[in-house]
Amino acid sequence: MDDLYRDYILEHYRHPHNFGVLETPTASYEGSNPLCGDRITMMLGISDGIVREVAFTGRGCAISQASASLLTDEIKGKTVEEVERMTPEDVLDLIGIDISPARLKCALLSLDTVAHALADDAAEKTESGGPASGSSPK
Amino acid sequence: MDDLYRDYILEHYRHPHNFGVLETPTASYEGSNPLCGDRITMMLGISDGIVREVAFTGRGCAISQASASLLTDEIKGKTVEEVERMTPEDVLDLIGIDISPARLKCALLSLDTVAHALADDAAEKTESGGPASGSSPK
Amino acid sequence: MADVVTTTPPSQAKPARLDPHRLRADFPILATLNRFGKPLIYLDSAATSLKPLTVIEAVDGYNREYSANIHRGIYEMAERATASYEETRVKVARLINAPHPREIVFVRNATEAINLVAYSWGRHNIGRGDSIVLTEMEHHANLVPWQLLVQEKDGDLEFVPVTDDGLLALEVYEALLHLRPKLVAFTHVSNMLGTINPVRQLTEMAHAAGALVLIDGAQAVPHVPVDVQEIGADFYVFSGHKMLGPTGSGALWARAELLEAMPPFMAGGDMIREVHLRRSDWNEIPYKFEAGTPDISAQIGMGAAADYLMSIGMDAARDYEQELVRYALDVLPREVPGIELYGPAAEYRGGVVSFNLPGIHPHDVAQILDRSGICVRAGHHCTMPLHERFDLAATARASFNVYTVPEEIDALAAGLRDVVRIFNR
Amino acid sequence: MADVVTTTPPSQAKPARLDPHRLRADFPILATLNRFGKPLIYLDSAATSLKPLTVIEAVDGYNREYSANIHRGIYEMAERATASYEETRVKVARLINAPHPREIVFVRNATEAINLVAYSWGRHNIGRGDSIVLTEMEHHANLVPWQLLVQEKDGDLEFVPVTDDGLLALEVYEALLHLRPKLVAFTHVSNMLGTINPVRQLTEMAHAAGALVLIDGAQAVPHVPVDVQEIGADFYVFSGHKMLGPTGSGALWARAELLEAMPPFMAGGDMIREVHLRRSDWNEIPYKFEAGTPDISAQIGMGAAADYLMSIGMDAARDYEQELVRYALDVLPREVPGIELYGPAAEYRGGVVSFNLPGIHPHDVAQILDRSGICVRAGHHCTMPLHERFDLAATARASFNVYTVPEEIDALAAGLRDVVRIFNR
Ligand SMILES: Cc1ncc(COP(=O)(O)O)c(C=O)c1O
Ligand SMILES: Cc1ncc(COP(=O)(O)O)c(C=O)c1O
Repeated sequence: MDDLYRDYILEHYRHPHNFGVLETPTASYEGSNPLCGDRITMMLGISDGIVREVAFTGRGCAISQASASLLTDEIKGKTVEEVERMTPEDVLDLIGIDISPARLKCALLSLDTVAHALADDAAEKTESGGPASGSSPK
Repeated sequence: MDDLYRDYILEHYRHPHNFGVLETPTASYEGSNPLCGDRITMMLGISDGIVREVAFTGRGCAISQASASLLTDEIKGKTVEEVERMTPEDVLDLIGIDISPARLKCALLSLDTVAHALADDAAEKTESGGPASGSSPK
Repeated sequence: MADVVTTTPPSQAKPARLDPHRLRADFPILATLNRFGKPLIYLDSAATSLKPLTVIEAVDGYNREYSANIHRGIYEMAERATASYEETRVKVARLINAPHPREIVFVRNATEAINLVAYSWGRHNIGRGDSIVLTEMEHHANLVPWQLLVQEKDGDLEFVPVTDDGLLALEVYEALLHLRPKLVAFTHVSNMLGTINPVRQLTEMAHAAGALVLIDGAQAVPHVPVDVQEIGADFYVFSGHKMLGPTGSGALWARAELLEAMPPFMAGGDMIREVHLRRSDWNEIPYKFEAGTPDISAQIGMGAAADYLMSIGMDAARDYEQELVRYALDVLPREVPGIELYGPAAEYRGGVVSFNLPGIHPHDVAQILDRSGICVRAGHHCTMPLHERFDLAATARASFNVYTVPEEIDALAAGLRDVVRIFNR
Repeated sequence: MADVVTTTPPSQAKPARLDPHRLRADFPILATLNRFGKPLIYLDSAATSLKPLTVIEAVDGYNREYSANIHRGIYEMAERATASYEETRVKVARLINAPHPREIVFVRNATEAINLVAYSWGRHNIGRGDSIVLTEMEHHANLVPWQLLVQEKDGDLEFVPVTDDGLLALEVYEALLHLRPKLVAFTHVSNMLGTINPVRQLTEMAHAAGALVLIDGAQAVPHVPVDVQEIGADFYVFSGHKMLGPTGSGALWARAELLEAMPPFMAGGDMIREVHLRRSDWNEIPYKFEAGTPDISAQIGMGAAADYLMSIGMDAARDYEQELVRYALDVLPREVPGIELYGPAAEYRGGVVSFNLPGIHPHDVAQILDRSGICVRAGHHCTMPLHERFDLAATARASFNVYTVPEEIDALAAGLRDVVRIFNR
């Protein structure tokens, strides 16, 4: 009946994958969409340029939670470079439903937050002159 | 053909009555209507509460000049109280033509300037405690 | 409120019961269908109201027939435009019983009106250590301009708390007044809780403490009788687009002495008397505050909206909307198990009902309702601090106006049951 | 101006000759008669322009079909309103070749845009002893806000003089730039003399001296091709109602870095990211500068106006209006003995002709012309210092737009002969 709220979207909303905290994330960021009060914290465990662990916490609408659940599944095991190359379209494809303009921010909050976490991480490494992790900050 | 620009209005415009200066006015005021650049200086010679002399200078449109010409004729010889009681309607009656709202300020500039001159005069007398001139400042 | 009846025009005096079904014919948009072929069920009137035909035609008429600039034109069309624009001032003054039309300053919206006061009055009257009292239920429009002002002037903000019932904590207000604030600013009707504040009492208390009072009437003017003289306010602001008028219209009312003492806010054409290269002086009020070509078409439209509201009668509008709220507060909890409602009891509130469904984000609620043609708002409704106060990330909000009918509240209840069904399937 | 052609859309590229008689059918008002049964001869386009049907219908369509608030609504009607509103930003950016739509801030009119820059940029960048260079031909809107600013900040204003021919005295400008002003602000096209200033050259000179440049495009955007990148300006402002759009619409364009560094002007809903009781932070540009419910209907109408102008092509509009001016400067002195004309030769000017009849006040001129259905403006046209410069109390002004036809200039000449006849009878 409702093509936006397909069963698998609601399933991801009710039981999001990778929901929880990482004890020692190498990168993390809290993103928010103040218009709707959505808030997501993304935690990444990166080593040798590969996203080995990922988890998120937060509250939000079905679209933003399902998108975070699907995105975290997707990036686990990918290289940082691959994740950095992900576009909004990639996320919309993952979600697989038509998102109206007013909901785009909800759908893309998770990607946006991941991107911020990676950028902060890269900046930190550059600043501290720490060991290159294979990520190429741009 | 044009009921606003009747002959007598144009006549007053071309040859305004009481146009000139008083050597020793007892009251005077420069009024202006910045919207159209009209400017009128009214000079009154008052004694024993009666407007004995009146003159004006300035530049402006036909309506404001004719109105000043007609008004100065009208108030000469009147008591200050009578002049103070004059209303915009009285001036419009004097002019005797239909004035559109946009031109009201032109038509009433002369009355407005006379009123200011009298008010200043009254205020001065009250302040200086000078001899009562019969005018009743309000 | 007996004064209102005697000081307002006859049309407002008879509190004839309002017939919403008859009124609906005046709103062309109510005849349209959404992309799913459903009729429009518009429950977002607190965000902006629908517009009756007389308003639509007032705007269109100006654009088609006499779209001249005002005040400076001598030709017929310009005189007609000037007259219509100035008539709105008279109508708006009558609607809120302002003593004189020249006390009505036209602005784009309530937000601009408050900024005008903050910049013009505020920057010249608030100094280091001076305090301004606000409330926790203010719309951002009646909060953020004062934050900027006290930051610049090193003043203080104090806040009247909101009780769990959604009312202002009057005993704390009383205590805050001991700080002898320079200004107290509060909303007449809350756009999230619906609370109708006791503005007359609040104003008297503020005046007794020596403060001036600004009232945000954005949610009041369209819904309850407003009499600025009876309230005793110093500044009263509202938006045209929430009172059946066009976007771009709005008004600040303030007592003439205040307006006269205030320096200009924006500068430019029409607000001046004389301009020289290095100095200028100002036009008389209200023009001193209306720089440049105003939104002539929108303000003319607001005049038509004021006429429309007065022809209904604001007592009738208030009574009718209170009926609607009473109905909603009765039906929704009964028909939608688990729904959480916020705000005070019906007798203290205007036509606003904010709510949440357990475990379902209001964005999802609003989106699913849209499929049934039902328009509600989801988010913080520009009242983030109030949402924080109730520990809410967001709420959904249904809000009414004179064209709202009980059947639409039934449709909302049915729509909400659908939402629950979809999420629990 | 070769760049303009390559960077603007194809519709603007072909400088097809404009057919005013065909265009006139798009303006419903041109079919109306005045109270004397005379057709409208509208020669006051510099005050405000007439509106084509597409603009009238864009406003009316919003009011009738989708009059929702924007940005915060999830339902269909709100999404449609948001989309139309944001499309205007794209259209306006294309019209003036702005690099990005987010550099377009919507305002009520050019006046508000200048005040926004004066308050937001000015109060944070102008300090004691800093100077701002203006010109003697500025509209009050581009003068008085700077007077207020330098009064507050103890800065200085300097003025580029106007030559007897109505042009800017460039050698004095050059000398003033040695004062290393922080800002230079000038009009693109004078609303009294019609002078088209060499904005690119003026901008380059200012930049070389380290100043930022604000250009008042109120009289340019409707009449000449504008390419803010080619000019190199920092701020460019204009009003929708003068460019065939509705009252209440207008835009400030500024380079993104400037907008990003500037603090907000007005505060309230929609311009914030997060609000707490005692602090807030701001939304991204351009929303940071659009507090409260904007004039949605008017800005949508301005989008339709931008489309209309681009479909004509601004090169064609400029060429056509220059023909009209040439015609007027030829016909009027020939047909109206004694007429005094102000302003530069036709090649330096847009569609504005200010004049006086000897011994007859312009108010009387305008009033008598009105009887023949001819609308001209009389007064100082919000340029009192410029009138002082030429020792004029007032002037009459005829001004054109794309719908003006040479026959109307003939009618003006005939009307002026009538005026002379009446006054000399
Ligand atoms: C050159 C110029 N600048 C600014 C303005 C002010 O425009 P608005 O009244 O639309 O703000 C005008 C309009 O009269 C103008 O001609
Ligand atoms: C209580 C209150 N105040 C102020 C405003 C601001 O109104 P506007 O956006 O028309 O300026 C609103 C509208 O949302 C409101 O509900």
